[in-house]
Amino acid sequence: MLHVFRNKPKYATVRTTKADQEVEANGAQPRKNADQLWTRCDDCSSLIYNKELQKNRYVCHHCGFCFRMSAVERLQLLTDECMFTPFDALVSANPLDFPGYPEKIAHYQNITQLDEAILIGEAKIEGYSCVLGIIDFGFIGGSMGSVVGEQIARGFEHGIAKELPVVVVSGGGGGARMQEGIFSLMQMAKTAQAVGRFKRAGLFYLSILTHPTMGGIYASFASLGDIILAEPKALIGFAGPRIVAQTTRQKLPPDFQTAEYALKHGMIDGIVTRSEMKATIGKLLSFHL
Amino acid sequence: MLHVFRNKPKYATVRTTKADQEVEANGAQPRKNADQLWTRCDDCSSLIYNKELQKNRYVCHHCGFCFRMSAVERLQLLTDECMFTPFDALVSANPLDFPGYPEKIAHYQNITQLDEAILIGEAKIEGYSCVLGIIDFGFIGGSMGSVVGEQIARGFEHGIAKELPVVVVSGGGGGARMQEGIFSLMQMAKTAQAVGRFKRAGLFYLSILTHPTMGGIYASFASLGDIILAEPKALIGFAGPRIVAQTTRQKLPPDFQTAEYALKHGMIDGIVTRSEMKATIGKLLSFHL
Amino acid sequence: MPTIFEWEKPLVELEEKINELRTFVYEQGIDFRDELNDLERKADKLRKEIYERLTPWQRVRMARHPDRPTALDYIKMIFDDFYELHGDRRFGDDQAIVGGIAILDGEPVTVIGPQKGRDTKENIIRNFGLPHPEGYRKALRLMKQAEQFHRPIITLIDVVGAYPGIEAEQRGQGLVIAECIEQMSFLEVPIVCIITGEGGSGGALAIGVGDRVLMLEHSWYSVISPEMCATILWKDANKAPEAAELLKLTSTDLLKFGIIDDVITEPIGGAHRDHEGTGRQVKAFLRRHLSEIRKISVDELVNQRLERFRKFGEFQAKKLAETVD
Amino acid sequence: MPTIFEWEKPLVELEEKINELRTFVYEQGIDFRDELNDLERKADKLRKEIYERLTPWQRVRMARHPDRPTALDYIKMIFDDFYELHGDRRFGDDQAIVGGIAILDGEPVTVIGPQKGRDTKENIIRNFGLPHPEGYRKALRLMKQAEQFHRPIITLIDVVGAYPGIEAEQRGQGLVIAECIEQMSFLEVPIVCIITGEGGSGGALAIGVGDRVLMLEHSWYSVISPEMCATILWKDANKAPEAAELLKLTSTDLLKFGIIDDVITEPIGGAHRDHEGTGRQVKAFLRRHLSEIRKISVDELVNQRLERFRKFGEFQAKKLAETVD
Ligand SMILES: [Zn+2]
Ligand SMILES: [Zn+2]
Repeated sequence: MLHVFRNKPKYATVRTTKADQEVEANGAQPRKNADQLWTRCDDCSSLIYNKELQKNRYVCHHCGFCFRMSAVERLQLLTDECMFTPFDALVSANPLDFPGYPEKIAHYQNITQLDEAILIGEAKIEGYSCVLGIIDFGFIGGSMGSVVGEQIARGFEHGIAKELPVVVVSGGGGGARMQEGIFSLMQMAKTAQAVGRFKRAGLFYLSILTHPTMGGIYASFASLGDIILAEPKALIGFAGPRIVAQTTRQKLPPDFQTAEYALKHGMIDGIVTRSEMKATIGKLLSFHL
Repeated sequence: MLHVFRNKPKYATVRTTKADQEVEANGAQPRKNADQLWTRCDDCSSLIYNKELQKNRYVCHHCGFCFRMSAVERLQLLTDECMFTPFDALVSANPLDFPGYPEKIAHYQNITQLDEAILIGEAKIEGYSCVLGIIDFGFIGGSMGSVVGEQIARGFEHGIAKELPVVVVSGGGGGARMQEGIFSLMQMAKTAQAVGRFKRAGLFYLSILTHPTMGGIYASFASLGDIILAEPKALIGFAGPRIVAQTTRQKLPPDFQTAEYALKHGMIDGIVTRSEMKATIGKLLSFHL
Repeated sequence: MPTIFEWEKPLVELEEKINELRTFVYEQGIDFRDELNDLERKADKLRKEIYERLTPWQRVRMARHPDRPTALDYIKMIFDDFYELHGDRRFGDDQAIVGGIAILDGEPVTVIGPQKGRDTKENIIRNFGLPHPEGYRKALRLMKQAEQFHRPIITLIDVVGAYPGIEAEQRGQGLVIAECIEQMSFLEVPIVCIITGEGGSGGALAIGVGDRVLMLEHSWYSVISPEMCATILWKDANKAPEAAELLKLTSTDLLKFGIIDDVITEPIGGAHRDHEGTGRQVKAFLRRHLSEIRKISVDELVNQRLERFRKFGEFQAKKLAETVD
Repeated sequence: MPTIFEWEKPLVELEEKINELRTFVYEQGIDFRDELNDLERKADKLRKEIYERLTPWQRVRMARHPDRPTALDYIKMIFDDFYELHGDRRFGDDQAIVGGIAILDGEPVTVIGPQKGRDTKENIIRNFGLPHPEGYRKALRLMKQAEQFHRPIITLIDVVGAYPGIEAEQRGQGLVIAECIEQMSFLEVPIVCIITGEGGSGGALAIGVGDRVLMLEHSWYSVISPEMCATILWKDANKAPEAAELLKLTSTDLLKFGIIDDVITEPIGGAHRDHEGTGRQVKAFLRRHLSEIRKISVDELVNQRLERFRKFGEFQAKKLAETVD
């Protein structure tokens, strides 16, 4: 296995208001000013010293809210000494000739140092080999275009070929990559079918939902896990809360579409704190050898 | 096929209050007095001339409520010229040595002229051959003991052997035959498994729920139909309404556990009036040749 | 009052004129044959001009025309018999999706489709054709049942999207869509999906995984509605026409992309102007495609279905130079 | 304050006396060895006398003892590891039923059981261990998952019945019980069901269709609770003791009938008096039965399971004479 990352991640991501997650998110927010030393927790409004936040794996130590992490940070968190062999890199085309889309891709490649919104490959977690895919919210809101769909499909196919379990850490704002139009929608079918084939091969798929997992990602591979876990307070749902509020003209419940809400309503198997996530994945992999 | 009935049914059945259906019902109420010419509709309280009621297939012409029918009357209603070959008759044993049980059986055999709470055999409906089972509420509330369970199981086995669809008209007050204790409970497993085997053989099971279908009958074969139909206003549920009211100390919704309630809550495919039942069964059988 | 689009107005005026003239001819017995022929030629020309160069946005609006046939309209027009089945056996019976067994050329098929209302009252019952999770669970139940009895499945798709409501989210709208897509993919019966009006995102795809996916000429199918796309891009839903252009959501585009297999041409002027004609067209296309896929073994059918969706997507391998740097 | 049954009182008093004497010996250093031995012999004799001739009703009451081990207690005592899984993926997570993956002798198994609370607060959360339909749907989901991964299933049954509530009826309590029974019957994995306390009717059978059905000594299993039976027979729930007699609901009766395969003996005085001892017993019985059925091929296992339930029931063919007359 290779240690694939030359650069340490430069940027941490912060959660902004619920409203802006719904529409296209701007992804990772580089903290440009050196004097911007503090971050305000979106959930409890505490001010947290950035270094403290980073040391605490971007978890608010006041309320337990899990800030977004980049895929690389997540990889460092979950894998054994970053043991990870990535799949061949793929980059987006522009199937609809959508104006400005190639530039947008280039921009986010530059910011995130990723090729696309997913990091995927073979990994070791707590000694167990698996396919590990991680969606990076920082890349156009973690949305699923052709590349994410293809890589997810390849992930499950790789799992079938090598008889490995698959772990996917999802986290996408709106789910779909609007700029790829119908091709983005078709990735829902492609990935759901890949999961279907994988399950029919008798293999184990662990889906982990992080803040936020919405739309087309939630409505395809992310909600098809044999076991589904979530980070505390992660936003999980199909329609964005703003759209729901607009459509229904009702006040949303305070915990609407949180991980806790999903658990209460039977949609996920459990909520796992960031610090226990790796050990929990390891345990569940050990249950499915 | 044989015309198996020597005696025309002597007695019509009337619905009593909801409360007494729950506990053990007394079955068919013979109208002993010749001067008792009227029956009060339980649903709309109209007084109906008995002859009128019989002519109208025991349906209240004011509100459409379907009074209980004996199994023989139901058979006459549904089959082509009563074309019906019954299975070998079985009679109850007394596995728990329950005091008074044999006498009770004898009493109801005498009243209903049936061997047990079920009439089952091969029948012709609208030209289509099928296995037809009919529960008779008049026989100890249409409850399921070993005989009903065995006959239902045989019905599905006969269906498998002869590749025939199965139609069961259910209607049992409390579902279980208390006097057979655990053996009664086991009939739920036996009949549900018979349905399971039948379905896995690719055959068609049409379940028809009549007033009332409750408890162990509802919670086994009756709710496992590929298609489930009900008569208007039939009481359908697991726990009796009185028990629900006692347990929850809440006022029950006015349509609680009616066929209409079951339809609204997604539990049945449709409500079919008594006069349209035969034609509907015929159509659905024709869809599954 | 029937809805008349602004681009239809010259045509409608001309047609009215023709009708007036006809009445006049009939009532007065004067021979205006030449004038009538002339006007009708004009009308034909105008029809062609209007309907051949409809913009994507105009086609979206036609797909939404209140008089466009609904699922139950098509069912009545296409099939010889139909018995509606209800309920998801878990929570409710969602009237925004109808489904049941129908007879096509003497053979039973399972038909499923979102159902819009014709008036306000019906639209409230039908929730404007926006399904809740129990609607999709009913659809899935009926699809599984179709598989059990080896009946082909036909879905008639006309849905803006899965309902974005509090209770819908509570009961797992996203999860049920994923389940529908996944399970529909592996059903061992032929499946024909027909987008008859609106094909809105996951709510349409949930019943859109077929061996053949057909689209009526003036229907749309997209990952996002033009209005929502415009809101995201320009914070202005009124720019939906421009978004409709960008999204490539018409039957013409989607046929070119290979996303759909065939375009069902509508009678000139659109489905809403001629239900019966549209019904005949849909029936003819359905028959042809269904008879083709009925010939394929189910194993092969499922394989082809999976391959079909597997290949959707456009991307490139990363250039080696970049990988090395 | 621990619950003490009236028939336990002489024993409890004797045990207290013994303890007092022991304390006295310890504190004062006086030798009462003979007296102590004598008292302990008496206590042993009393225990035997009491617990060997418990009436069915007394055993029902022991099955309901508030200190009796619950599902989660057994899980902790029997298994090396456990990860609880939640939700039915449709409506909710019913805390009246717990389930998850556990490790037994290094091998994963799926464990499911209704969960009673230990105090009022927990009992409210757990709905007194009375499941709603979503609880049974969770159980079914976990059982299907166990089948997918070839894990044996162990159910720990202690439930008065499925909850008879308005919402429970609304969401199909009867239907879900039927589905559980039917689908459990065909699962291609070994299933051991252990009735640890109350086995109340359909709500118990819904998770009670196993290759082996075991019962703790002082548990009951019946089509109806003694109270309800008494109400129906004599319109008097206070006659439950008589009804308990009639219903033949003890492990002794049910073993004789062949309804269950084995009786797990409890430590003298009952499970509530010795959790650890009970846990060891349950584990030993579970291990033995599970290892036996693990040796059987799954096809054969399902066949045997179906045959097992197929034969339950007592009846006679109608005598010919009767048929003729
Ligand atoms: Zn915080
Ligand atoms: Zn009436």
